[in-house]
Order: sequence, then structure tokens, then C-alpha cells
Amino acid sequence: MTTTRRNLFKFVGGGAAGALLTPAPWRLITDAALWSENWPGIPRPARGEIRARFTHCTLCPAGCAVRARCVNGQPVSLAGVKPHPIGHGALCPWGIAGHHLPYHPARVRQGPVKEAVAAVARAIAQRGAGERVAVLDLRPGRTVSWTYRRAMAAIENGLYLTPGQPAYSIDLAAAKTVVSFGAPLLDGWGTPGNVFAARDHFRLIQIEPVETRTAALADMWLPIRPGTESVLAAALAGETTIAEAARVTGVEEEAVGAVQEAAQSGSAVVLAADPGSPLMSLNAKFGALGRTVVARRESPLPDAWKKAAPVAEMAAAPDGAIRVLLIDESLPGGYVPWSTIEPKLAANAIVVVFSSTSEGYARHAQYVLPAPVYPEAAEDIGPAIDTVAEVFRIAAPLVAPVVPVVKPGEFVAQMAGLPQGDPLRERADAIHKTGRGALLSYADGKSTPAKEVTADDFWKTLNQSGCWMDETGKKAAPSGLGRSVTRLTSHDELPLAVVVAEFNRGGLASPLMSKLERESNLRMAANRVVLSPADARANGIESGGRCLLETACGRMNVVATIDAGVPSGVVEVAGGPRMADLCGASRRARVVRA
Amino acid sequence: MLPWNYGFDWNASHIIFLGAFYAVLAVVAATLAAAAIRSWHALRAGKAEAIRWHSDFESLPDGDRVCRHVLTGEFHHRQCPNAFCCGECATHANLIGRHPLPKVEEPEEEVCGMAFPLNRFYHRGHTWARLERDGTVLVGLDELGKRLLGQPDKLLLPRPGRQVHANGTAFQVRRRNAKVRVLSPVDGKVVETGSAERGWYLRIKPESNNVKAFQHLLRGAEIKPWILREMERLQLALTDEGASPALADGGVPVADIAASYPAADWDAVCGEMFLQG
Amino acid sequence: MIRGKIAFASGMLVALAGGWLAFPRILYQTRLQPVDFSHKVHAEKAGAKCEDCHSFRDDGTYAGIPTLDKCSGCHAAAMGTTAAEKTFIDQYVTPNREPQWLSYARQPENVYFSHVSHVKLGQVKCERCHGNEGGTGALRPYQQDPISGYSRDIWGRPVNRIGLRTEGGMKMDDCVNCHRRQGLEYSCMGCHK
Amino acid sequence: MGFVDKEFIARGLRRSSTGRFLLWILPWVALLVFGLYSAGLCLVKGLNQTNMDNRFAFGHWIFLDLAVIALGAGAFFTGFLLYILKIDELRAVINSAVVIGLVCYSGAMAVLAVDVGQPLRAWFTFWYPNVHSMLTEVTFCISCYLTVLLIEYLPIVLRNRKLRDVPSFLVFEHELHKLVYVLAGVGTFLSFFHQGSLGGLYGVLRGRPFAFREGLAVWPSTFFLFILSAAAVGPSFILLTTWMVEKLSRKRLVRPAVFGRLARVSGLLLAVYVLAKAVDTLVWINRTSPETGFQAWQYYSWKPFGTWILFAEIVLFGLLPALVMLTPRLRAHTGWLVTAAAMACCGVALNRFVMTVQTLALPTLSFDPYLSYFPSWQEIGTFLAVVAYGVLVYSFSFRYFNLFPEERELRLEAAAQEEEPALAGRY
Amino acid sequence: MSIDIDKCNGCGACMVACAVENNIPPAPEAANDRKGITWIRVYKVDNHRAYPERRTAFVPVLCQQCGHDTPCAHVCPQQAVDVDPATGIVGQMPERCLGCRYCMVACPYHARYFNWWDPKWPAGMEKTLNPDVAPRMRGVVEKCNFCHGRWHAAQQKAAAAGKREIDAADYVPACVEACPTGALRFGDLNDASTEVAHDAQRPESFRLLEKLGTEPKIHYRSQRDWVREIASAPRPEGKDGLRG
Repeated sequence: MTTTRRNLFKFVGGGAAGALLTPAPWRLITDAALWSENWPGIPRPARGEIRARFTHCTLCPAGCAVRARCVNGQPVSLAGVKPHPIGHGALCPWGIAGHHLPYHPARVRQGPVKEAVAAVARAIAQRGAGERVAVLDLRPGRTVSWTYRRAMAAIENGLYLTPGQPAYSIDLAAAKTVVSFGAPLLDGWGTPGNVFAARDHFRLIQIEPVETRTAALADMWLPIRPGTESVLAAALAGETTIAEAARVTGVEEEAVGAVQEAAQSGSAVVLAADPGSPLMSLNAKFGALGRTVVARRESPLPDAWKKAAPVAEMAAAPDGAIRVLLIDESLPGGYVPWSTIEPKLAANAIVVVFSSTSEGYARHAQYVLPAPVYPEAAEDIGPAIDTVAEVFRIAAPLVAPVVPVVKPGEFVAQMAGLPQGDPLRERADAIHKTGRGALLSYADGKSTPAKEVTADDFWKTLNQSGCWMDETGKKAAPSGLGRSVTRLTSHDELPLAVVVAEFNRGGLASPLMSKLERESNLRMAANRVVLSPADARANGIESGGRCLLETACGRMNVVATIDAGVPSGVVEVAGGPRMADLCGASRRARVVRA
Repeated sequence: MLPWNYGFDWNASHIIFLGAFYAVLAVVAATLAAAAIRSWHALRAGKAEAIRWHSDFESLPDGDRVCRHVLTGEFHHRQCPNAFCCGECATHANLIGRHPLPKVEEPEEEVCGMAFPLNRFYHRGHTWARLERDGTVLVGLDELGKRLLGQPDKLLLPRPGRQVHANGTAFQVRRRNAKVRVLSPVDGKVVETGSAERGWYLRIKPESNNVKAFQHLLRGAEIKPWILREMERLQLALTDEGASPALADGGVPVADIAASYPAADWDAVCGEMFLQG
Repeated sequence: MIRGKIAFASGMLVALAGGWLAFPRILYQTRLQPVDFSHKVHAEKAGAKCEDCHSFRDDGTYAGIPTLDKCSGCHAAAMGTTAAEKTFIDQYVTPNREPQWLSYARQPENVYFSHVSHVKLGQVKCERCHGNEGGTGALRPYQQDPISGYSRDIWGRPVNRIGLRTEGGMKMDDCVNCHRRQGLEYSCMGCHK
Repeated sequence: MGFVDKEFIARGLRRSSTGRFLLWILPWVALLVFGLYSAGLCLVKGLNQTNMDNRFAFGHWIFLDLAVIALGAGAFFTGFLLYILKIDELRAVINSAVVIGLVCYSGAMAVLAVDVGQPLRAWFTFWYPNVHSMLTEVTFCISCYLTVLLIEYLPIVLRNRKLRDVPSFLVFEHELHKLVYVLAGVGTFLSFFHQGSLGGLYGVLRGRPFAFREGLAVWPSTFFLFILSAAAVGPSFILLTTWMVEKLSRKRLVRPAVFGRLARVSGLLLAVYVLAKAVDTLVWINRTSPETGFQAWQYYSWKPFGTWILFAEIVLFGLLPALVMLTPRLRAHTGWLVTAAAMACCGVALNRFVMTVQTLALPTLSFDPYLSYFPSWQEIGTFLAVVAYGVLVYSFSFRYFNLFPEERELRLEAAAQEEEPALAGRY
Repeated sequence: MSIDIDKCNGCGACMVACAVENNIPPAPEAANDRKGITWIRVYKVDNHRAYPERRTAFVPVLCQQCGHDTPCAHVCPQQAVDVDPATGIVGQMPERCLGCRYCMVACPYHARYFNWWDPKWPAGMEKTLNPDVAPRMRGVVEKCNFCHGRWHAAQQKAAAAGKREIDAADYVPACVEACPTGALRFGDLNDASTEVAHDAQRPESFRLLEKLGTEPKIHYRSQRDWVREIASAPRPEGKDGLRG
């Protein structure tokens, strides 16, 4: 080793020794550790003034009152409004994370607005005689629904279509027994807070092929053969013998007897998964009409709105007649399977969808226009199926739309050339004019008679922290219960009966839903099916295996779960538009390996 | 870890645990420090060469560490316990006392065709030391040493004035791949350097001229058996190096052995013969 | 031998110099406040107490540095003649743009610090931690450790915290020392979030 | 080519030509590079690269670390036997043992650095230690012992022929070697503790009845079992590696007596361990586990972890090799010896596997699913890096340092044999 | 905290509310039920019988805030876990954690979760983060701490009013607030007057793996015998009866 090299080493050695006697190395080690606390990619939540703002959830017809915790006006968390007489401060998981929707990565962010306007105008102008212009309103009973009806009345051959809306509402508080044919009573039916508040006071008999969340907490669960509900109903109505029903439905005789007894004991109510189902007519038999099943009440309207198109169901529309179909999918609600809509369309029909998701009708439409999502738009929510009182509540926007959106109401109003104006305000004034009911303020939980406030305060409170409610009106018996008959075209060659075990309204859901669907197995993701071990074995499917769900309408890639809790001959699926399209008409399917 | 760190408190578990930890650190550090200090002292005291010789001697195979009294047949089997420093060896002292070496008439011993003049002392690393009239000592390679290294490729002689130590490096020779530290027979200061031609390499002013200074060196009657043994070792080394044909037993080694065994790993051979570690 | 010693010593010297003199300078990056603001002047003219501008909200949260509307309350138009005020009005008040103040004492994200519980319950004077900021005539430049992202005030001015006044730093140790003295030591989550 | 690094190789040692050596290390270097790449992935992208998850919070990294450290125990235990108990034969393997220990420990540390989610904060354990945690004990002891090993490795390096030419190195090596018994003592102390606390790691888990054990004071029985087992297989592993090196380098490196001695020590300790383990298991089955509400039989009703694993652990890989190594007639037979040693090593590895993986696979809540786990290629790669690193370090050490002091002697003897027996007799 | 399993309908509101409150990011692409982060997780539990005898219950499991030598706090090598002597809440300090995951091994309730990924929110969604809770970084363990952000807020409110003691009504964890069925209740177990203290005394009340002696502070209750059995050790024969 040459001396120079040796000295170099000594120099370096000295340097190292010296460095250790300075703060530098130690500070750098510490800083490295501190850097790991806030290295790139870790967001810093904005600080600022924290205030509560109020609105109503539009994600389902329940329209629960919402208290939003806002930092500098930006909502950071949502909760129910405790003093609310209907909501009781309860929210469902979708509602709790609703404030994430505007930022949803899968949201529809732009659309061909101008082209759509032009195309629609052209089509209306050029359409032949008898060709219809239709609005499909997935969430009837809103103020904007009236805008549609007025627009359709203003346009020649206008059609106002809905997926069907019950003309009744259920008074759970008055019920002692609830006989539910697969209605997801405890898992998304009606207003959660209202249902759970009433839950302790009624006996719940759940008649359902599989054990859903509702069945799991029901006082009595009758596992029934899928598709045989009507037979059981007949037996309850005394139209067939109990023995016969037991044979067909697979429910024990004494169980059927018990149900019958309970139902006849008075203040019972029968519910069906599909509100329009003929099963609802059982209520007449049990004398529930006017007591637990009452006529649905809508809050007062401006007189100017009386000229409106009638409400029709899609099924009722003439085939091949619709030239222009505008679908308001901005709020998730009922869903009409595409297989039902398609035949109604004219050959050169134009379909425009206002939606925030590409999952629903966007898959079938020519024009998909970005609609505002909750809580971006001012909307009102019609009374829920379990709301007896007259209510008027407005979902006040909490954030400005984060993408350029088209408000479907305004689009249609313009198209039909309706007079400009804010329908919500008009209606609010109309309600105020009646002087009925009271204004409930969420901030302090106080309720003041409507006549004691000025129209402006009325309007202000509705938009900032409250709702209008009138419980004074007396219960009336509903007319036309379960009129619509949903025909089940049978495809018996398909071995499995499809049972929707996971209630899913479609539309966007917060990315945090991954906690329920992927990060735990609490809820079924849309792409999962559950099979009985027997069926799985028969088709060589193992748990977690990829496979195909095939129905008369098509096929879909799914992941199978095997569960001995599922009866053989049944495949459990999660709801949602795709599934509705897939097994809308028939309810039978086959699962094969992919 | 330190009393003022968050989460530290003076309870038994902390004291025991960290006490043990620091104790360990202290012991390890102390060990290192001790080693460092002692080696610094050793260097200052110029013990490096001695240490090198001792650790080399440790690592030498048993065959190379045989006591000189085995040569003279007084022992059948004995390993030198103190690194060929016979001056410090009690056994040597009383053995010499009991029967001193027999006189030899001839001026020189002739072994396997190699001449070993008896007017000098031989170091077991194949150097000789001859006491001159002026009190200096000449140091050179003995016959076998010469033949092993033949004509050195490179010769590193210490500058005059440098101190050399008995059993320490006298000078360094390179031959083929062999790097040999030729061991000095005596302690002393180099006064003049020679060369292969002059037959000697160093003139050394010894630290003392008394008998003790040369006691560890071989002489007279010891030479022949020693060289014979050395020949065997050489043979062994050569065969071990796969050099064949090996020397016929008692055969005369050629003037330049290295040249005649091109295949052999000469470094290993010389390592054996010159007692390198 | 001696040359070796020199080499060693010089190496050591270089390292020491670098570590003690150069390092503290290069460690922190310095930024200037958006507006040349004088606490002193405002203390005299606007309000004597800190709370007058650095106020608490009803729920006890601390408003921190006042927002623009508080300033424009008085500075809707120029009150004085200073250039600083003019630029302030032109650049912020008129276009109604919030000045990006750099907070010297902003704790890292994982720290929960409640001013109200210190000031109201603990009766701690603002100066106890912030020094006499209120008396300063101008805002000192803001220094930040770019690696850890901490303001220099958190760590305390001296880079090695040697000779640090008790209120000189806002590091966890400083909080803990004060809390311990008053027997107010809680769990980690008491002060972290 | 042949003489490129000749001057670094100690005199009298035979080493293959540089070319062949490079050929030998090439594949290992390749493996190392691949391993470093996968480790890099884990460090840069995070541990999502592994197949570990919230239930399998420890994966095969921890398992192999434990195994490796147990095998590395040969270093401290040989040192203990040699320097403290003065069993001088073992001088022949001590250097090799030190290198193996160094490799095992440094490798394990490296993997741990990848295994933790925030390596930059690893030093917190020293700065804010929770002295009640077994892991703290492990961290402290292992890092201290690694330092000790490095210091013990220093003399071996400094003895390199080239480095010895520097007087200061030579002297320092000499002086340090004189004090090495102190380090051996410290090393023994440390090793006893961390081998133990590695066992304690699991023994203290009252939340995991499968692993939970009662014990003395703060130390559960696993603490002592791990010490015993490590001490038992340490020598076996030394024996095994030495034998492998002999086979690979086609040289005799140590005298058969050394093998015999290692085997005897190993066998004896293994026998004691098996006994202790058996007793511990019985206590656990009949008392510890039931007290926590878990019936021991249930652990073994989750396939594939049947009772066979107990049998394999205690009898097949415990008792059997112990008996072999304790029976002189079998011991004399290298084949048996090596097989037994290998089995002993497998036994300990299996034990570490059971403690790590089975503990985590078994459900604790009644509605837990039973989970299985297979490491991702990144995990495997990372560990292969350690293996490659180990082989490389050992290869270089073997080539340039004198790992087996008797090698030169043995070679000359061999030469003497073939030269002529009579002659050899005189040496 | 007390949980009435007979009331829980498994809607998952608690899990979502928890994630919202505590800034837990949505799952990355590759995440599954084994790598996700759910401070409170509702397990679907059944009686191991086949249809039609199958009965299902939903069991929310969150950090059980163990009292007696808390397994996780005990093993953490660097004091990143501690038990608050005042509230008995087990705290986890992500900034102190080095991610060795020993605590997860120690926890019999699997209530601790590791950040396998960097936290990521869809663009814009980071606006909705809760300022009272610091987001965690990759490579550390986190768990339920009974919404400490809310505890701080309550303390702050009390301080503003000049009080040291918080008003119990001001401090309710997000999951409890969110539960629409009222299955979850929260309060001070040491205060005999509270609802939860009363719930804990009920005959049908139980705690998970009580025999381990970890003294969890979550008291479950159910009228159904088979549900109460989940408190005990697993029964292997039922293992294939479980989903997922």
C-alpha cells in the first residue's frame, strides 16, 4: 500500500470520525424517519371551520334527513338527523358515504349535450304520426316528475312512463304482524329509521327462498320454493287448501297455518318484494286497507300544474311507437329491464339518458348526458313507501357540481318549451299557501306551524335545515292495489332459480363500499353468485372459481361462492341494472365454468 | 435507550435490560480498545517481526518445527516449544551442558554434493551467519537456499542502518512466483549490503557477540543430519507439488532446482523450505 | 507516519466544520412571508390582545392566522402610506385573494394540539410557546426542513437543540417536559391523532 | 490467469484456479442480483408485493430467519466450547463456524430490514425500547451479537496473506486474537438470550393458545427450548457444512475426531432437547391449552397439520438423529453422521416452521376461516438473495482466508502417506 | 361498548362510517378480505347447519380494547401501542410503528390491520378527509381507537366551556352513531349507571374468547344459544361451513 493511498484512507477515516461528532448524521437519520411520516402520496386533510349543514339523501326514495359535517363548507362526513320523526337519525351505508359520489372515478364526466339537443329536436320535428316522445322517470313522485308530466302534456303524443309506483303507503307503526313475501324489510325497504323504530312492535314473518338479512332477523322465516309464493298466498286467502300449498311451496303445513292465524289476528300487513305485485291484494283479505295499508299522499301542487300527462307504466306503452325516449336515471330508483323497453322503441328511436353511471341504461342509449349526483343538485324526494304523512323535503346541494352536468328537468322543460321558473320554489309556495302542516327545523329540532312563517323563511328553512310535514290528514284506503301483473315467462330448461339476495339499487356507490364487498365478505359484490354445494358439484365449480351466469337474455362473468345455506336449485345473485337486464323477464339461469 | 428519551423510566426492568445492554457494549468496546492499544505499543517496541515469526511458527506444519536435538538423535520426537529461540530453552541448555557437540575435523561438510563450510552458523531458514574479525556478521544463503532460489528474479535488501531481528525478515527474494522473506539469523543493524555474486547479502553489526546471540543457530555436527532432513522435506514438498520425477533419494540437487521443476508451485516449495507462514 | 496523522486530523477538521457550520445552513430552506406584516403596529392600532385576531371558534377550535376578510375589515382601502400595505391591498384585498401565510408553529399532521385547553384551562400565555411574536416589527423569514417538512421553530432554532431555552422548541420532548412537570402526562393518543 | 489472485491465498493451501472460481460464483452472483431485485420491489412498492396479509402477518421470511439463526448458533456454541470449556479439537472448525454465524446473522438481519414496513424507523426500537417485548430483546441481542461476530471475523480476514504484510494489521490481529475469548464469552451470553427470546416471541402470545406456553418468571418454556435446540443443531450444522465443503473442494479439512466430537455434543444436547420438548408438549396439551379454552386436539384437526407434525418434530427429526449421533458405532460412519446432522437441522427448521406458520394458520375466533399461505416470488427471491450472499461470503472466505487451520497439515500428511509410510511416521 | 347481535342486520353502515371518520382509504385493485383495512368488520356467522336449518347472525368485531396485559401493547418493541390509563382505550401510534406486525400476530381478534399499500383516494375525494384524524402511511399497523378524533373534539368543546370533564353525549364513536338498528351502544363501563355497564351485566351477555384472560371491553349479547357459542374456541368440523 503506497503512503499516499494510506494517507487518503486516514483522511477519510478522520472525516468519518469527525462527522460522528457533529449533529449532521444524527439529524439526517431522524429526518429520514420523519420523512416517512409524510412522504409523497399521503394527503393532508384541509383544516378550517367545522359547521353542520343539512340536506336530504336522494339515493333512495326514503329521502332520509342528513346532517353533514362540513369543513369550510365541504362535507367530510354524513349522519342522520336524530330528532327526525321518521328518520330517527338512521342512515344506510350508501347514504353515509354519499358525499363521495361527486368524486367517484367511474362517474360519467362529459357527454354530447349539443348533439343530443339537436338530435332530439330533429326527431320531434320529423317524427311520423303516432310516434311518441316519452320520458322514463325512474323516481316518480318528485317535483321534477311533475315537470316531466307537464312537458309531456305540452308535447303532442307525449308519454310519461314510470317503472310503476305504488298508490299506497304502509303504516308500519300500526302493524302488529308483517307478512313479507321477500320484501327486504330490514335491508333497504322504506325508511331504515322508521322500520327499525317500529320493528319492536310487530311480528315479522319472512317468506323467502333464501335466508336474507331480513329473514335472518325475522321472528319467523319460511323457506319457500322460489316462484311458488302465489300458491302460498292463495292458501292464506283460503283459495286453496293448506295441504296443497305446503306440497307445492315446501313450507310445513303448521307454519302456513300459523301465518294465516297471525295475518287474520288483525292489524296485519302483507308486503311483497315488488310493490306492484298481485300478492299485495291479500291485504284486502286481511282488512289491512285503510289501517296499515293506506292511500299514498302527495304534498300540494300549484294549480298551474294540473295540466299534466297521465302516469303510464312502460308495459302499457304501445310497441314500436316511441321515437324519442328520455330516461332520467340521475337518481337510482326502479329499473325497467331493457328487454321490456326495446320492443316499445321505433326503428329509428333516439334514446337519451341522464345518468352519472355507465352501468345502467347508458349501455343502451345513443346519448349519455352527465347528470348531477347527490349532493350536487337541488331535488325533492316524494314520500317513501312507509311514509304516511304528507311531506315535502328538499335535497339542498352541499357541493357545486364537480363536472359540467345537465339537469334533466331543465333539459325536458326547455325541450317542451315550458315557462321558465323554479318548480321547487313554486311548489313550496303552493304548500305554504295551504297553511297546513308544520315546518320542522333540524338544527334545533323545533317544529313550527307553516302559517306562522313567511313564504321566504319557509323556502329558506326547506333549503337549509328542515322539511314540511302534515300528519293531520286522515288515513284513506288505497285504490287499485297491486294492479299490475308481472308475467314470469318460464324457462324451465334452465336448472336454477335466480334469487336476488343482495339488494342493490344501482347507480354510483362510494368507493368505500369496497369495505363491505371486497375487504370483507359482508355484502355480495355485483359479480358474485352463491350456489349450493350440490349444484356447484354438479357443474364442477369450486368456491371462488370464475364462471358464467347464463339466462335466456344473455350471460355474465361471475365469481362463485359455495354455501350450504343455499337450497339446491337456487342461485343467489346481487341486484343491479346488469342483473336486472340479464334475468329481467325470466327468473331462471344456469351457472357453468368459464 | 437514554434516560431522557420518551418512554424511559427508572424501573427495574429498564435498568436491568439496558444495564445489560450497556455492559455488553462496554465489554466489546474495551476489548477492541485494549487490542488497539496493545498493538500500538507492540509496534512502537518494534515487536512486529517477532510477532510475525511466532505466528508463522504456529502455522508451520509439525515437520518444520522439529527440535534440533532430534537431529542429533537425543530425541525421537520433539516439537520446538519456543520458536527456535534455543537461548530461552532450558532443555537445550542442559542438553548442551551434558554432551556438547562432537568436534568435526573437516573445514566443511559435504552433503548431497553441497558444501556447508563449518566456520559459520546456520539458521534453519537456510541462511548462515559468519562472525568477522571486525565484529560484524556476514549473512548469506546457504548452498541449499541458493539452489532453491537459483538466480533470483528480484532482490530486496534493507538499506544500511536498518535494524534486523533474529528470525525476522533479513531480505526478500523473488523467484518465479515465489516471494520469500529470508529470515535473519541474528539481531543487529545492517551496515553494508552484498549480492549473490559476492556470496553474502548483508553485513550486520550484531547487538551482541556473545555466545547467546548465536545459540539458536545450527553448527558443526548438526549440519549434516539437518540438511538430510531438509532434503527429505524438499522431496516431500516437491512430490506434494506433483513435481516428478522427484529427487532420487540422496540424489544431488542441481544448481538451480527451481528451473528443473517448472510445473511445481515454487512459492509453496520455498514456503516450506524457508519457514514462511 | 506524521503525514498520516496530519491527514487524519485534517479529515476530522473538515468534517467538523462541515457538520457544525455548513450543515445547519443547507439543512433548512428559507421562504419569505407573502406580506411584510408588523405585529407591533397592529398591536398598537388594531387590538392589544392576541385573541383579537387569532381567535377561537365557538366549538373551541382555534382559527389560527386570520383570513383575508378579517384584514379587509380595516384595509378595504389603504390606511397608511407604507409600500407593504399598498402591495397587500393591490395583490390580495382588491382581487380578494387569500395570502398564503407560512405558519411558523404549525405542528405535523399527526399532532392534536388544542389551543383552547392550553390557554383557557392551562392558563398558558401565548408567549410561553410563541415567544414575543406580537412585539416584532416585521415577520421573520420562514425556515423549513425540506426532508421532514417541519418548520424550524418546531425543532427549536439551534439545529442540535443544545442550549435551547425551555420555550425554545415545540418538539414532542418540549410538550412532554412541560406536561410532566404538571403531572399531565396522558397516553399517546392524548396528543396524537 | 491462474496466478491472478495467488498472492492472496495463504501459502500451502490449494485453491482452484481463478477461472474456475469465477465459474463457481457466477450462478450465485446471478441469484443474488435476482434476489436483490425482488427485495428492491418490496422496499420500493411496499409489502403488497408479498403474499402476507393481515392474518399471515408473519410469512416465510420470519420462519426462515428463525431457522437460519438457529443453525447459525454453531458459531457461538463452538466458540463457547472452545474458548470457555477449552475443548481444543474444535479449533479446527472455529473459523468456519464464525463465518457461518456471520453469514446467517447478517442475512437474517437483511431480510428483517425488508420485512418491516418502515425500515427507516427501525432504530426506534433502540431509541424507545419496550423492554417487556421479546422482540426488543431479540433486536438488541442480535444486533449486538452481529457486531461481535464481525469483530471475531476481523482476525480471520487480517490473517490473509496479503494483509499480513502490513505490520499494523499483523500486530492488531495478533493482539485481538489474544482477547477473542472475551468476545466468545459475550457472544455466548448474547446468543443464549436472543435464541431464547426468539422462542419467547411465540411463547408469550396469550392470544395464540397454540403458541402460548407457561414458564419461569418472564420467560415461557419456548425460551429455553429454543436455546437448547439451537445449541443442539449448531454443531450439527457446522458438521454438515464442513462435510459439504470437504466434498465440494475435494480436500480433507478436519480430522475425523472433530466430526466425532461435534456429533457427540450435538447428539447429547439434542437428546436433552427432545426430552424437554416432550415434557413441555405434554404440559401444554393437558394444562396450558385447555385453560385457555382450547382443546389441544383441535389444532391438529386442521389439515394438513395433523399430529404427524408432532411426531416428525420430536421423534423422526429429534430422537432419531440424537440416538444415531450418540451411538459410537453409527457415529464412526460418516454417512450416518451426516444424515443424522441433516435430520437434526431439518428438525429445528420444522419446529420454527410450526411455531411461525401453523400458529398463524390456525383460527382463534370460532368464526375464523382456516387460512393457508404461499409466499410470492418476491418473498422467495429475497430469501434466495440471502442464500446466495451466504454462499458467496463463505466461498470467498474459504478461498482467501484460512478457515480450517489443520488443512495444510492434513495435506502434508496425505502427501507423506503417498510418499512413503515410514517417512511419514517421523512427522 | 356493548353489541346486541340480535339487532344487527349486517348492513355495514358502521364499517363505512368508520372508514369515513378515520380516513381509511378505499381498497386498491389487488386488495381482498385478507389485505383490506376495516377497523370494525361485521362477520357473517352461521350455525354450521345446511339449508333449511341454516341460521345466520352478524357479529361486528372491532378492537376489543383488552384490559389485562393487553396482548398487542405487551409485545410492541417500540412503545407504539399503549393503553390509556384514564379511558382504557388501546392506542396505536402509526408514526411510531415500524411495521413489524408482531402485534397483529399477538391479537386473537384480528382487529389490527396493516397498510399494505400507500393510502390512495380517487382524485378530489381527499377533499372529504376528516381533519381530526391523520391519514396513515404505508407499512404501519392501525386499528380502532374508538374514534379519538371525536374524543379530542369533545375535550376541546369541554375546554372551551372551561370544563376538564367531557360531556358523555359529545363523545360517541362513528360506528355507534351510524348504527341504524341501535345494536351498538357506547359508554363508560366503570360507571354503573350507564346503559353499557348494565348491558354487560345481562345474563345473555358474553365476550369473545373470554378464557384467554385478555379482558376485552366489548360486551356482546344474544338470546340465541348458538350465537353465544361463538365466544368460545373454534370447532374444526364447521370450518367449511364458512363463507370466503
